[in-house]
Amino acid sequence: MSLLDLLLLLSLLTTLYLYAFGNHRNAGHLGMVVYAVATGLVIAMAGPLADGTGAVGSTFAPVMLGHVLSWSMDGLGWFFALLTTGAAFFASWYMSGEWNAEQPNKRIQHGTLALNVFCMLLLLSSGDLLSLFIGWEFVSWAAFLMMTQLGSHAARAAFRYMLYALAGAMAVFAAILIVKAQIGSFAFADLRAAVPALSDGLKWLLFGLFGLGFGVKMAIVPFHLWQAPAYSFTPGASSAFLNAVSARMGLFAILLVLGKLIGFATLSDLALPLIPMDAKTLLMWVAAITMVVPTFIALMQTDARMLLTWHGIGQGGYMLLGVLVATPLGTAAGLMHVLNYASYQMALVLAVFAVIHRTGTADLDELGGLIKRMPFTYLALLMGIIGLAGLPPMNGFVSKWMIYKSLLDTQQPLLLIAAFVGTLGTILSVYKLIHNIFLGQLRAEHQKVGEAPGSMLAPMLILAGIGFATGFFPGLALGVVDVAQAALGVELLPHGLGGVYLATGSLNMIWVVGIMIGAIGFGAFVFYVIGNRRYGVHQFDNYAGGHFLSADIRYHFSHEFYPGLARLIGPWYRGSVVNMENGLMIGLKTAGDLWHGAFRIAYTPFYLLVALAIGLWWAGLDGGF
Amino acid sequence: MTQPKNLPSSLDIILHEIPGVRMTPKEGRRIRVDSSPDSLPALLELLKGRMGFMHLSAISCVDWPETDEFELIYHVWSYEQKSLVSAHVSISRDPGRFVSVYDIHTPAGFYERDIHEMFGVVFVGSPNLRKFILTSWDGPPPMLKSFDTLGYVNETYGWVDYQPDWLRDVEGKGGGIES
Amino acid sequence: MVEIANPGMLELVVDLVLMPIVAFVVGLALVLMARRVRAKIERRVGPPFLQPVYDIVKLYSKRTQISHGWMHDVAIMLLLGGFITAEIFLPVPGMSGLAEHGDLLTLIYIMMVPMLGMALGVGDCANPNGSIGISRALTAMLAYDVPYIIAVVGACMVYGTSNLVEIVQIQQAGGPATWGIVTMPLLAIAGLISMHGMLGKEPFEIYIAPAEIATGPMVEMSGKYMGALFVMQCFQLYTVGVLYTTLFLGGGEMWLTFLPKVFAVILVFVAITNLFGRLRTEDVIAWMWKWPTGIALLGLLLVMIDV
Amino acid sequence: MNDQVPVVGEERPETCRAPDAEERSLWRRVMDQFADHCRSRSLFVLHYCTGCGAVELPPTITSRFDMERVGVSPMVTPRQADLLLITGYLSVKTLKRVILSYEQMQSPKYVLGFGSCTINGGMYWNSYATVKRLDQYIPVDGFIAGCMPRPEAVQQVILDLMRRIDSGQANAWRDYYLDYDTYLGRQAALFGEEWHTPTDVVAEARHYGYFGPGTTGVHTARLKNYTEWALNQIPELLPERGRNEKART
Repeated sequence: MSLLDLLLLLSLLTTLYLYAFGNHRNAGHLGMVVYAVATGLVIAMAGPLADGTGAVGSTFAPVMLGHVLSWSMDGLGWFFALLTTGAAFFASWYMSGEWNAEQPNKRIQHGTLALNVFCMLLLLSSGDLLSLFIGWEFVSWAAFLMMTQLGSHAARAAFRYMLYALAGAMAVFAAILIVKAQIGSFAFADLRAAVPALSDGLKWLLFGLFGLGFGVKMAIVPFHLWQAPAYSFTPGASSAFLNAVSARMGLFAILLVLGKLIGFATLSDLALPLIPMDAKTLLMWVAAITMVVPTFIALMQTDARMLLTWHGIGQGGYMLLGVLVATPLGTAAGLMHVLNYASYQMALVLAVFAVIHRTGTADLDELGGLIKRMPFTYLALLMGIIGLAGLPPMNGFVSKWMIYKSLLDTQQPLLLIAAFVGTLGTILSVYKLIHNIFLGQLRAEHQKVGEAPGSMLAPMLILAGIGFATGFFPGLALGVVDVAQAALGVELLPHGLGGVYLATGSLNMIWVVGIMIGAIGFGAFVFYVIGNRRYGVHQFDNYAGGHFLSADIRYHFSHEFYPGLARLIGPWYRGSVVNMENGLMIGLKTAGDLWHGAFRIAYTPFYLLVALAIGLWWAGLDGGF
Repeated sequence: MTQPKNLPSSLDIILHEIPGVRMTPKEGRRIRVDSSPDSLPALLELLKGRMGFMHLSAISCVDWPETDEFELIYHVWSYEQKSLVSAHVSISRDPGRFVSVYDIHTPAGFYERDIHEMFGVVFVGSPNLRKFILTSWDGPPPMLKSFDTLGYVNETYGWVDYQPDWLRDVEGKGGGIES
Repeated sequence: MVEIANPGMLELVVDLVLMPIVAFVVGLALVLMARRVRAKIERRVGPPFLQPVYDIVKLYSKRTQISHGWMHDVAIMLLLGGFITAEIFLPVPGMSGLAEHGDLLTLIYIMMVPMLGMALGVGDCANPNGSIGISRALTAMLAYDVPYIIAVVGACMVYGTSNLVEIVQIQQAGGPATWGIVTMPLLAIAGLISMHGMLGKEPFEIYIAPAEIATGPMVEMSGKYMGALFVMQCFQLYTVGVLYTTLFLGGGEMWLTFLPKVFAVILVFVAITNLFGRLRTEDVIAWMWKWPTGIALLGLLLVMIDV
Repeated sequence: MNDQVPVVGEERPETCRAPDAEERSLWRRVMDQFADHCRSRSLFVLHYCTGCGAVELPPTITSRFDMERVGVSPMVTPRQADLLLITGYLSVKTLKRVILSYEQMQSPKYVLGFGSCTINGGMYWNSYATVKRLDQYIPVDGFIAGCMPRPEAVQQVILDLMRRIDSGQANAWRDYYLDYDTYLGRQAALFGEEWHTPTDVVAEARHYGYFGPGTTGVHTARLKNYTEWALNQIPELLPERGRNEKART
């Protein structure tokens, strides 16, 4: 019974138990304990993986189609497993208190969360291509279960996700079959050994199919339409879990297959016929577009949850870009961004759902001034948006700085500029988020709104605290990243506790954040000592051009927060990709109708007979396939 | 300035159609028309329709306490004829009611509302006779000659007899302006 | 050659204290120059020598200080703290402070912290004039930061490093021939225009806009809050001037040659400011994304060809 | 100099310092001296153009007479202003806005009344709609006689005001806190019993130590706490909006 077995067994049992007794009052607390134990198990597995070659094997080895399936978790899988169990712990904590009392379908929420964790662990510890595919299917299916709980538009969004996921899965399955046909085995090592011998056309085919299949889950640009509604309409903590972890399974698969097995080096040798660009640069430009386009779509959202999920897609682009740079700094940046993103995105989504829990709406035009009623939720959201925008005191800045530095060192300025434009768009939309919810005039009906309950505040603030801690001491996160980087076969990045020292420019966050805290302390000293004491006034004691303010006139600016920008880039939102998707759907539908029409004609058995005859004749022709 | 020589004749033809109307050309391009209260709307209609007196620039009201009458003056200007007609009508102060000409000239709505607030004249059919400028005024219509402005001022703003010594010695030296 | 000794603790502490003070004093002089130049253009005498000091002392010595909430106060602390941190990471002649520990990209982000702090504080003032001002300020930031980042990236590629101290050393070692403005003129022009946008002066003054939104973010600032904004203006002028000089005008070896360059840069901005009206928000974005960005991309192309 | 101007009550000799009891230490006195010096040389002006005097200010502030030489610069909102210029006759409606702006200004604040309309009603002395004496409703530091005073007269008064600020005698603003009840009484007499402004002057006086015997009294008692009143009675004001389809969380 290896550690991996223990982990998988524990999460399977939890799934069954929680699905059965999820309605129990402290099912959430049980979930917290279980996920804490799971995280402990994962950390315990770190020992043998540190050098990058070791792997914790599992004794469970069923035989399928004459091939032995194997499960073993290496450094890369370990890294994402740590992320998954950690996120599940905080999600379960969020669901344990007052939140739970109000939910109609507690049992399903707890059950699906545990199921998702189990399926993800299964995927992350896959030993060969077949088990990878099985794990991949389980994860897609479990995510569908979690998304479709609330019915109506949530179910529609989940169904749309299922279509994308199935298409992706078919692509991956086709690629695996091609590998089986070419190399004759599903094992990772065989594929890795056989890749240099493959022809360029076949490499392009594998790159296309694997890239497409895994890219769908990561929602890179052409396939990004399903993620925002699917993740937003999932209830509460599950949405936070999906946002933080679920899309990263695609990144894990890309890293595993394209990075470790096929290798980014081989990708960069595949030159495109006409354009001076190779496969890796093509994928990098796709990642760059994934950074910019969803961020500017997020800018125009009016629902807080949609805004955050669109940002999730954008941030996925950063991770992919970082990893694809393939230098030690770039890979470390991409992997660290995975951790950083999980911490601040989860804090943000949990904070938004706390606001929904109290005010009943997430519509940015219906809120305002909640800082006076929910200060701690405001604090969690503030630290989250500083991380999401990538500004110094928080960890988001460190990984973004490393991505920029790696792009600078590999002489790719245009990608850096695309990344920076994405950051600017993020800063604009996160300020719109925090302003429309917490700042400005408090609405009349929100006068008596209370602060979010303790069980919801604690996970948010701890996640934000983790964000600040890894921002202040990036060495902590970089230590975890080293394990995954070693498994990827990329040489490790020399780093101290404070940050990275390079010849062409270094970053020491201990100095940067330390000086910031000192300087802000000096600002506080100047504020409190020089000048008379402050006197707080209420929101109606405000300049309104001589008008006497009162609550029945709404003196607040939040609708269409960036009118100038909207007037200029409004026409760009023609939804060309949405039209493409609709076009695809209509094409499939008409093809289906055509096919259906052909069969409805009366004497269908005649056609069957003809088809059968042709089949037999062909089979007989050359002695079978 | 061209003297509209042909004007009185063409106006005469029109005005004969309306009973009780007297016209006296004033200096320059102004014509004063005295009409009876009930024929005023017809007069304005005719002026506007036939002679192009489109622009009702103002309605002024004069309070005659001796004859207990309000005199309403409608100033209408014609861009074609380039001349101004002032139609004078006098109504009795007591009921202080008159018909509204809003349907002929829309700006009349505001002028009537203003006169209603300042003089208390009720214009029947005027769209909106609510408080106009003196939003927080609950006293009598202030422009009436019967309203004692000075008394109101002394009582509201508290008149203070102000005779400082410097003012007395300036007046002693024969007013402020030194020779 | 500026010999950057390994900054012992004492010298570091001196740097930490001295750099913000120098920044504040030079900033005051820059603000005075800006107001005097504006006065001379309007054929006026202009304010006395100590006017910026009088304004700031008066604002801080107001008897009543109105605040709209704790975030309004924290914003003022973030404002000063952010700019003091930026000064410490900006190398000046004789004092390199902590520029070894954080490079140019870090500095760009540190300069965004006070902007975010002010935005949150103004949001807490619950006044729509302020919110509209901040929305316009962020839109303008989106506009002028595109050519700005292209210029900065181009500079980093030409110098081969993003460590500010080394950038200064390279330009000092090679003399005026290796100054940024000589090796990459197009990027220098784009940088100049974008930094002008950063100051929020006349052509790009959409977020102060006194006639439209009652001085935008400053609408509810009074007393020491307003004083902090005046101090921020000094720091902002100084930081923009020194950053431009460091990147494109060869940085400073000694103060006598360094300060004239900083004043010259700010003089260019102030001279242009008083000749223009105020552009609308979308015109600012359209203009900034067309001409400066075009020039910057052209400059970057040239840099990439021969790098 | 002072007797020319009709001033409410007698002129208070002590200086502009906060009236704290213990004798102020040397350091505090030096600081106050320096603060008054700077306060006099940096006046931010909010000119409330109520009447015909507003046209005199552009030449005063811009190139013709250039008041920036002495540190006077125009500001847009009362929050940032120290000097409020009332440039003309005041109708009852305008006086409400003037009082709101005055209370939004941060003390020490100064008011200058332009022209005879603010002194004794001017040529509208017998009009039912205009206020006759501005200093009955807000404390005024200086009047400029004339109908309308020219920029030279405006400069003269501002320079005089600066001298009085420098020597610390321009403290009419404290009268507003110390005698708030009388001011409120006169305002209520004109505007009606329901008159109140969003600014809570009594709490501000108590917070900064300008709470004298005259601050509260008959009229301020009627002034219920505006904040509670404004914030609490809102639910009745607004129909309970059906909470839009409570986002199924």
